[in-house]
Amino acid sequence: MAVREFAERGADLELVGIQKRFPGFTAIENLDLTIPAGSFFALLGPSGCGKTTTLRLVAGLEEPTQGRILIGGKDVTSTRSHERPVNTVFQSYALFPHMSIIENVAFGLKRRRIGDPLGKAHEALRLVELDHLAQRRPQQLSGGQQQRVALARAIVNRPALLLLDEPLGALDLKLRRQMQLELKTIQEEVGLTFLHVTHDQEEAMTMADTVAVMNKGAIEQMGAPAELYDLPKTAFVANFLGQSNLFSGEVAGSTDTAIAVDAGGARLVVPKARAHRHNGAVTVGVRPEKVSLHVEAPVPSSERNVLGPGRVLDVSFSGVSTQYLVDVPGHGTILVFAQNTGSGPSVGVGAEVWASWLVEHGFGLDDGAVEVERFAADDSTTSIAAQRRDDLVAELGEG
Amino acid sequence: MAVREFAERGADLELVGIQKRFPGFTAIENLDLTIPAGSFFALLGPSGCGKTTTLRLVAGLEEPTQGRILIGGKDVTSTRSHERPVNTVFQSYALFPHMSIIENVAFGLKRRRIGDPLGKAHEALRLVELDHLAQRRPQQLSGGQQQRVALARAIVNRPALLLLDEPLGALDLKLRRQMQLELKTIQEEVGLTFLHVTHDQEEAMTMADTVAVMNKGAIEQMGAPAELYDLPKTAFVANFLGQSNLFSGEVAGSTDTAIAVDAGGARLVVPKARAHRHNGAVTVGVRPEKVSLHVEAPVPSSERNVLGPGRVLDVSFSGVSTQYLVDVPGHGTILVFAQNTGSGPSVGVGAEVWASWLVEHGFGLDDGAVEVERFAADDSTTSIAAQRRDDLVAELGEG
Amino acid sequence: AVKPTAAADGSATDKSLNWANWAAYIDEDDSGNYPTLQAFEEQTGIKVNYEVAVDDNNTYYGKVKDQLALGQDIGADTVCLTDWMVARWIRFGYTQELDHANIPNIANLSPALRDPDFDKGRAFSLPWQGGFAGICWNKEAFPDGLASVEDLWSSELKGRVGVLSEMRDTMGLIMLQNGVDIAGDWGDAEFDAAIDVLTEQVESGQVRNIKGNAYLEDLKSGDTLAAICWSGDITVINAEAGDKWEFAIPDAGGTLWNDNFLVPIGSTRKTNAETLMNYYYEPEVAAEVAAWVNYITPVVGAKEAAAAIDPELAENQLIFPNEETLSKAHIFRSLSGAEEQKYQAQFQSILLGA
Amino acid sequence: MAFAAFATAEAQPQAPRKSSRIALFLLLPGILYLVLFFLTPLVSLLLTSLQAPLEYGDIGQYQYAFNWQNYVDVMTAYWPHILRSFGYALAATVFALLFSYPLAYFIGVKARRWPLLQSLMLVLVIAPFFISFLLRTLAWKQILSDESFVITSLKALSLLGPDAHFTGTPFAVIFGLTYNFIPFMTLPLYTALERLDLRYLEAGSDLYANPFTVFRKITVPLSMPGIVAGTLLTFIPAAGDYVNASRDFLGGPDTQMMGNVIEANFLVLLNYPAAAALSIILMAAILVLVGVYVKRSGTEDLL
Amino acid sequence: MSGEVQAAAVLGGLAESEQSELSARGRRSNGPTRQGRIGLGSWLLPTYTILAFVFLLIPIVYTFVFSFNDSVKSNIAWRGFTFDKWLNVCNVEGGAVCEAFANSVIIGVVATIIATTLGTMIAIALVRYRFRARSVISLLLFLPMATPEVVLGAGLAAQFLAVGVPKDMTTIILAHTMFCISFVVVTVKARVASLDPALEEAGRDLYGSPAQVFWRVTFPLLTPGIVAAALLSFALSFDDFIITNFNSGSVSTFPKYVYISASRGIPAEANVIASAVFLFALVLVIGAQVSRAARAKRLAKLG
Ligand SMILES: Nc1ncnc2c1ncn2[C@@H]1O[C@H](COP(=O)(O)OP(=O)(O)OP(=O)(O)O)[C@@H](O)[C@H]1O
Ligand SMILES: Nc1ncnc2c1ncn2[C@@H]1O[C@H](COP(=O)(O)OP(=O)(O)OP(=O)(O)O)[C@@H](O)[C@H]1O
Ligand SMILES: NCCCCNCCCN
Ligand SMILES: [Mg+2]
Ligand SMILES: [Mg+2]
Repeated sequence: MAVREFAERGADLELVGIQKRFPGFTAIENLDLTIPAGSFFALLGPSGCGKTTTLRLVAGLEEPTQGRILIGGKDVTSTRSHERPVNTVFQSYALFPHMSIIENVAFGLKRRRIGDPLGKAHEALRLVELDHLAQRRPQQLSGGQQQRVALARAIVNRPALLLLDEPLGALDLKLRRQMQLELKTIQEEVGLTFLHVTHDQEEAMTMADTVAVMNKGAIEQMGAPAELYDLPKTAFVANFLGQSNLFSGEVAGSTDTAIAVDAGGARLVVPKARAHRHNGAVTVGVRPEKVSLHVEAPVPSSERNVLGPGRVLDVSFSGVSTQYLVDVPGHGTILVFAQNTGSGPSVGVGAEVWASWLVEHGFGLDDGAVEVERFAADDSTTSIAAQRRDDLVAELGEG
Repeated sequence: MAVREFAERGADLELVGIQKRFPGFTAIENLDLTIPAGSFFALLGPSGCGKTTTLRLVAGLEEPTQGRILIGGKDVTSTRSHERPVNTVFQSYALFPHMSIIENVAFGLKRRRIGDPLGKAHEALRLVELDHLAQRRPQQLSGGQQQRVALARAIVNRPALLLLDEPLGALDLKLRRQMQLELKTIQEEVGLTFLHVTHDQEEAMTMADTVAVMNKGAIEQMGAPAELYDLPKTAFVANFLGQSNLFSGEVAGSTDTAIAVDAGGARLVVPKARAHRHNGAVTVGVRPEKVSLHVEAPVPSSERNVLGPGRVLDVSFSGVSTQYLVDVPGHGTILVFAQNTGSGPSVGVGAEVWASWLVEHGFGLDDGAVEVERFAADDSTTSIAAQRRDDLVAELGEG
Repeated sequence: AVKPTAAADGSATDKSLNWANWAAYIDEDDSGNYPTLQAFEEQTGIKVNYEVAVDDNNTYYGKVKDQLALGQDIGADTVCLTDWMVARWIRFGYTQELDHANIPNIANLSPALRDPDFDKGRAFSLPWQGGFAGICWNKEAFPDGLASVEDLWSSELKGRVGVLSEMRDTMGLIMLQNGVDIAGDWGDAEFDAAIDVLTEQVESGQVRNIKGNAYLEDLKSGDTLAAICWSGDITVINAEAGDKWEFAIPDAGGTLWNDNFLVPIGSTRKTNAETLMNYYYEPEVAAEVAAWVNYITPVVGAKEAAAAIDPELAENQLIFPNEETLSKAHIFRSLSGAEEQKYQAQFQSILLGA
Repeated sequence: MAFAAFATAEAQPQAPRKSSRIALFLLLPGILYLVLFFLTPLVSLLLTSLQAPLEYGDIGQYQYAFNWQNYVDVMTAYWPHILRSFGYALAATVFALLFSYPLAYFIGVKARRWPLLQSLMLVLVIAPFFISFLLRTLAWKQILSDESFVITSLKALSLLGPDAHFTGTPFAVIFGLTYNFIPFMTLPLYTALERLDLRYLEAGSDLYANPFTVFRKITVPLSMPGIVAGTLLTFIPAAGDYVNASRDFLGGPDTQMMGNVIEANFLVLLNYPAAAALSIILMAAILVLVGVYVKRSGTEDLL
Repeated sequence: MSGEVQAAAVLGGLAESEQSELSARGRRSNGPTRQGRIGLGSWLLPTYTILAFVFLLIPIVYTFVFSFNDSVKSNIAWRGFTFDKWLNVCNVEGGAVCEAFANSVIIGVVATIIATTLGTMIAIALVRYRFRARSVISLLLFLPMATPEVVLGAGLAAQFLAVGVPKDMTTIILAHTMFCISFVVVTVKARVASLDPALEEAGRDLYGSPAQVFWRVTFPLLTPGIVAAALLSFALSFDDFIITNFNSGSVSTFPKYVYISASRGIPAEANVIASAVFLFALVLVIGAQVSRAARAKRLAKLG
C-alpha cells in the first residue's frame, strides 16, 4: 500500500443523505451530519438507534445503501476500510491478543510502511502513559489500561478522524469518569477530530463540544451540550438528556416575547425565544432542578409559572439531593429536585405543596401535543430482549 | 422433607461474633449484626469487603469459622442451606436455564411439598407483572425481567429472610432505578425482611431503612441513610457514601457547643454535637453540595466557615448540576456542587472565589488526622484488575 | 470376468522377495532368525522378507482379492495357500505361470502331488508342506489324552474347546466322526448333519474359540485346552513354550492337505520366487525345515537327508507318514463354486453365532 | 450443527458477510472431497446392496440388479446380530456413562480449585488413546484370560464358577467396548460439567432441594448436552465396532456383532450385496436412533 | 474413531495461546470456585476417582511392563526382564514393526495436513458466511461422524475397487482424510466462532489489506484451534484400524500390524512402540501443562 501520511490535524466529516438497510431492517433512514475538523463530537442515543452502524459506515466496515461520505472534503464512499484515513477505538478494544502492546500499536504504521514504526508507537504509548508496559500482552493489562492502548493504537496513525464506539462502555462508573477526563485531555492535546458514540448522556455532555441525539436512525437534535439540555427540541431529547416535566396544551395567548399555554387548566408562560412553536397544540416543559416547592401558595407573579396545590407522593433522599414526586391534579406527576444545601423547606410525603418555576426556565418543544410519558420507554431492554430472541431464532433455524 | 410453612412476616436476623477464614485469607474478622424483622437492610461496601461472604453465611452456603447465626431467635448455624427459611436473589439471578419461568418459581414450593405450587407461583409472577411470560425460558427474557423472576422465585417461598446479592448489578442505570422502585414497593407489600447487598451507595440510600457500611470484613458505621450521610464517622464512610471535603488539624479552641479546628491556617468551626472527637488531631468535613461559592470575600460571620480566596480549576456541567473544583492554597482542592437552578453566580475556570458553608453543616470524624484523599482510593478497579489477573493465572495453570 | 494380466518380471535387477506364509511354518532359531532362509539369502543374494501374514485362507484372500482382481501387487511375491484356495486363484487367473526351467529341483516333487486336478502338471503352484488336521490338547490338564472328536464335547472341556475357522478341517473332522467319507461323494445331508453337531457345540458354549492359525495363542494363554489342530504346530509351540501339548489324529480319521507356493499375478519378482522354490526343493533344505515344522514334506529325498540329521526324524509320522498313518487321513473333496458359497455361508454363520 | 456443543469457547456474535464467492472458494475443495470420498461410496454401497449373483458366476461375482430381497435376506439371517449390536452398544453406553459421570464430575467440578491436577487427570483420561486400541484390548484379553492371575484368583476364591471364563463372552465384549469408549464419554461430560455454573446448584439448595434433588433436578439436566454428546460418541462407534467382538480379541462365536457380520460378508464370504445391505441398515438404524434420541432428550440444537 | 473432540481440547493445550485464555475467561468467571456444602461425601468421590484411574491405566501399564518381557515369539507369559526389545525394536521380522509405525506416521501427517487445510476452510466459511446450502453442508459434515467405521471403510473400499484404484498408501490417506475432515471442522469451527470479528475489523481499520488481515490477525488467532484439530486428526488417523483394514491393500500400518500379529502372537516390539508413543505424548502434554503453569506463575509475579 502506498505510503500516505495522514493529516496532522483532524479533518471535517460529512455524511450526506445516508441510508443503510440491512436485510429486513432499515437501520438508518436518512442521515445528514457535518462534523467540523478538530472537534469532539458525541453521538448519543438509545441502544439500537444506529450509532454503531453510523460509525461502521464512516470506518468503511459497512457500505451505505445510499448517500455519500466525505472526509476532509474527499468522497470516500467507495474507498475500502483499510484505505480510509480513519481509525476506530472499538467498544471491546479489539486489541490483538497474540501481539505485544507495542506490536499492537505499531500495527497500523507497519501496514502503511511508515518509517520508524516502533519509535512512533513508543511515543504514542508515552502519551497514554503506558510505555513501561510495551512488552506485555493485552491480557496482562487492566481494562482501563487496555482502553488506553486501544486509543494509542488508533492515535498513532494520526488519522484525520478518530471513531470511538462506546470505548468506556465496559468500564465501571469510577474508572469511566477517570477515562473520560483522560480522553478529553488527549483530544485537546492531539487536536484530532473525535467522533464519540455513547448512550451515556452524562458522558456525552461532559466530554463533547457538540452532541447529536440520535433516535431510530435519525438525528433529533444537535448542538452544544448545555444548549441541548437547556432547550430540547423534542420530548425524546427532553427526556433522554436528563429528565423533564412536560405539559401539553393549546396556546391561549401570546405577547411579543412570550406565549401562554393552557395546560390542564393552568396557564403556563414560556418565552417565545425558548419555544419552537408559537401556536396550536404545543408541549412545554421545565427541568426538575429548576422547579421550586412551596408549602404555601406563592404570590402570583408574571415571572413565575405556578402549579398547585398538589400532594407529595414520594420523597427520596440520595445524598446530594432529594427528589420529590408531586401529584398535581390535572397535570400528572411533577418531578422536583432539591439540592440538599440545608436551606429551603423540607417536606414529607403527603404534604400539600405548590410548584413554581421562573418563566425564563421553561421551554417549548417542536413536537405537538405528546403523549406525556414521565419516563422514556424502556427501549434498551426491550430491544435487547428482541435481539436475543432474534439471535436465538437464527440459531435454531440454522442448526 | 417436612412440610414447613415459613413465617408470613419476616424474622429477625442476628449474627454473633462471626468470623470467616478462607485458606490463606480472612474474609470476615469479627462481625456482629442485628437486623430487625420486616426491615429493608442494606449492606454497603467496596468490592471484596466481605458482603457476599456474609450473605452466603446467612444462606448456609458457607460455614462460619466462628460465631453463631440466629434467624427469628433460632440458632441455624449448623443447619444446612436447604433447611433454612431463607432465600436468595443471586447477583446473576441463577435462574435455572433448563426450566420455564413458572417451573423456576415453583421449584422451591415443590421441594417443600407446598400445596398448589403452580397457583402460588403464578401469583408471585403476577406480583412482579410477568405472569404472561410464565412459559418462557429464562434466556428469552431481558435482564430486568430475569431479575424480577429471580425475585418472584425467592418471594414465593415467603422466607423469613430474603437475601439480595447485588441483584441490580447487571442492569443499566435507567433500568436499575426502575427496579429499585419496584423492589422497594414489593418489600413494603410483602413485609419480609430484606437483606440487600450492594456497592452502589445511591441504591443503598434510596432503598434501605438501615444501611451498614462494611469495610475489610468489618462494619464501619450503621444507621438510617440520611443519618450516615449527614454525620459520617470515618473518612471511609464520608467518601464512600457520596463525596466529602475533609480537612485535618488540631482542635484550637472549644465552646460549650462547638469546637474550632485550625486547619492549614484557617479556623473551621464544627458543632460539638456533630463532632465525634473534641480535642487533639481531628478531621472535619463538609459535603460539596453544602458549600457555596462567592465571587467576593464573604463577610466573616460566626455562622459560616469561610475558605479562600481560591481559584476555579475546573467547571463541569452535568445537566442537573455543575461541579466546581476550587484550589484553595493550604487546603488543597475543594469540590463544590451547585444545582443548576438558574440562580446563583456562575463562574468560569480561573475565577477567584471563596467557599463557605454553615457551621451546622460541618461534621467531625471519629478518625484522627487522616491522610486526606479527595477521592476514595480506586479500590474497585484495582481489585477488578487483580481479579482478572487471578482468573488468567488460574486459566493458564489449568490448561 | 476379465482376467488380469501378469506383471512384468523385474527379478533380474530386483534382488528381493516378499514371502507371505502361515505362523509356525518355517524353521526358526532362538533369536527369531530363519536359518534356511538366511542360507538362501547368502547363496543367492536375494533378500527375503518373510511375513507371517496368513492366518486363514479366507481372511487372507479377503485382504488381497481386490488387488488381485486389478492385477496389482499384493505385497507378496509368493504365498503358501491351501489346495482349494489355490484352485480358486488359478481359476480366476490370479497366479502367474511358473517357469519350470527355473525350478530344476521340481524333479524332487513327490509323484503323488504332481497332477492335482486344480493344477495339472503344476503349472501354477508347488507344494510347500502338507499336514493333517487332528486334535490336540493340553497334556497338563489332560494327561490321559483325547482320542476322538467326540471327546472334545466332554463337559470337562466346556468353554475351553477351540476349532479351526478352516471349514474343510473342522467340518471334515466332524464328518469323519459322523462316519462320512469326506473324499467321497457326500452331499448336503451329510454336511448338514455335521453342521448340526457344530452348531450345538458352539451354541452350548462348549466351543468358545473358532480361529485360524491364531488358535495357537489360545493354547498358549490357556483359554483353549483342547482343539482341532494342525499337526506340526504342536511341535513348534512345545518347543517355544514348554512341552505342554500333544497332537493326535482322531480315531475316525483326520484330514490331509497341502499348502502350495504360488506367485500372485501382480508380483514383479517371479524368478526370485522360483529360485526360492527351487531352493526349498533341495532335499537337505527340505529336511531341515521339516525337522523344525514337523509337517509332511513334498520333497523326495528329504527323508534320507533327515535320517542323516537324526534317524528318529525319519520315523516321525507327522513328517514322513507311513501307509498306516496315511490311511487315517482323508482329503476333503473339491467343491463347486456354488457348493463352496453355500457350505462356506453355513459354516460362517456358526462362526458368527447366528 | 452437531457436536458444536463440544466447543470449549463461547461463540462471538458473527457479522454475517456477503461475498459468497469467497465462501464458495473455501467450501468447494472440502465439500468436493466429501462428495467424492464419502457420498459417492455411500451411493455405490447402496447400489451394491441391490446386486444379485452373476448367473453362472464364480464365488464373489455379482451384477447390478434391483434386488431388494437382499435386505430381507440379511435381516432374516442376521437379525440377532443387529439386535446384539445395539444391545451391546447400549449396555456399553450405559456402563460408560455410569463409570464416567462421577469421574467427569470430579475432574470438572471438584478439581476446579487445582487446575494442574485437573489437566493432569484429563491427560490420564485420554491416555488410553496414546496406546493403540487394539493393543489395549489385547492387554485385557491377556489380563483376563482363563489361566490369568485375575481369573484363577477369582476361581480360587469361588467368586467364579470352576468352568467360568471371561474371554469370548458377551460380558467380555461389553467390557471391552465400555473400556475403549470411556474417554469418548468422559470428555464431553467433562466439558459440560466443567462449565456447570455452581451457582445453579447453590440456588437449588437455597430453594430447599436436598443434595440428591439438586443432582437430579439441576446437575443432570444442565449437563444434558454432555450426556447426549457422550452417549452418541460412545453408542455410534460401539454399534459399528468389530474389533472387540472379534474372535481374535474379546469375542467368541456367540458374541459377533454387525461389524463382524459385515466384515465376514465382505472379506470371507465375498457376499458383497449382503455386506452392503447390512451397512446401509446399520447406518440407517443409527441415524434413526440418534434422531429420536436427540429429539427426546431435547438437545436438537446439538445437531 | 469418532469424537475425540475433547481430546483435541486437551491436546490443544499444547497449542493454546493467550487468545483462548481470553475467551475462556468469560466462561470461567461464571463459576465461582467455592463450593460450600454441595456435593457427594468428601472422600467418596476422590476414592472413586483414584480407582477409576487405576482401572483406566491397567492395560497401559500391562503393555508397558510387557515391553520389557524377554519373550521369544508371542508375548503372553512373563519370561524375564530385558531391555533388548527397546534397543532392537527395528531388528525383528525385518523391521516390520518399525516399517508399520513409520507408515502410520507418514499417513497420519499427510492426512492431517490435507484434512486440516480443507476442514479449516470449511469451518471459516460456515461461521463467517451465510449461504443457502448451509444446512445441507452441515448434514454432509455430520454424516461421516454418525456413520460406523465399517460402513465408511467398506463403502470406500468397494468404490476404489469399482473404479480400479489400487490400494496403497494413497488410498489410506484418502480414507483417513475423509473421516478427519468433519472432526477438524467441528474443532476449528468452535475456534472461529469464538474469534471476535472486531479483531479482524480492527485489522482492516488499521490499514491491513484483506490478505494481511488474514495472515497477521485471523490465522494466528485460529492457530491453537487448528493445531488442536491437527493433533486430533493425527490421533484419529494413527489409531485407526477398521477403515484402514478395508483400504490399505498390502501396506502395513501400526494398528494393522497389531491386528495381524494378534493372530500369531504380538512381539514385544509392538509394546515398545506403543509404550514409546505413549510416553512421548504424555511427556509432551504434561510438559506443555507444566510450562503453562510456570508461565502463569511468572505472570502472577509480573502483576
Ligand atoms: N447486520 C445487521 N443485520 C440486520 N440488522 C442489523 C445489523 N446490524 C445492525 N442491525 C440493526 O440495526 C439497528 C442499529 O444497530 P446499531 O448497532 O447501529 O445500534 P447502536 O445504536 O449502536 O446500539 P447499541 O447502543 O446497542 O450499540 C439495530 O436495530 C440492529 O439490530
Ligand atoms: N473461597 C474463597 N477462598 C479465598 N478467598 C475468598 C473466597 N471467597 C471469597 N474470598 C475473599 O474474601 C473477600 C470477600 O469476598 P466477598 O465475595 O464477600 O466480597 P464482596 O464484598 O461480595 O465483593 P464484591 O462487591 O466484589 O462482590 C475477598 O477478598 C475474596 O477474594
Ligand atoms: N502353522 C502352519 C499351519 C498351516 C495350515 N495350513 C492350512 C491347512 C488348511 N487345511
Ligand atoms: Mg453500538
Ligand atoms: Mg459480592
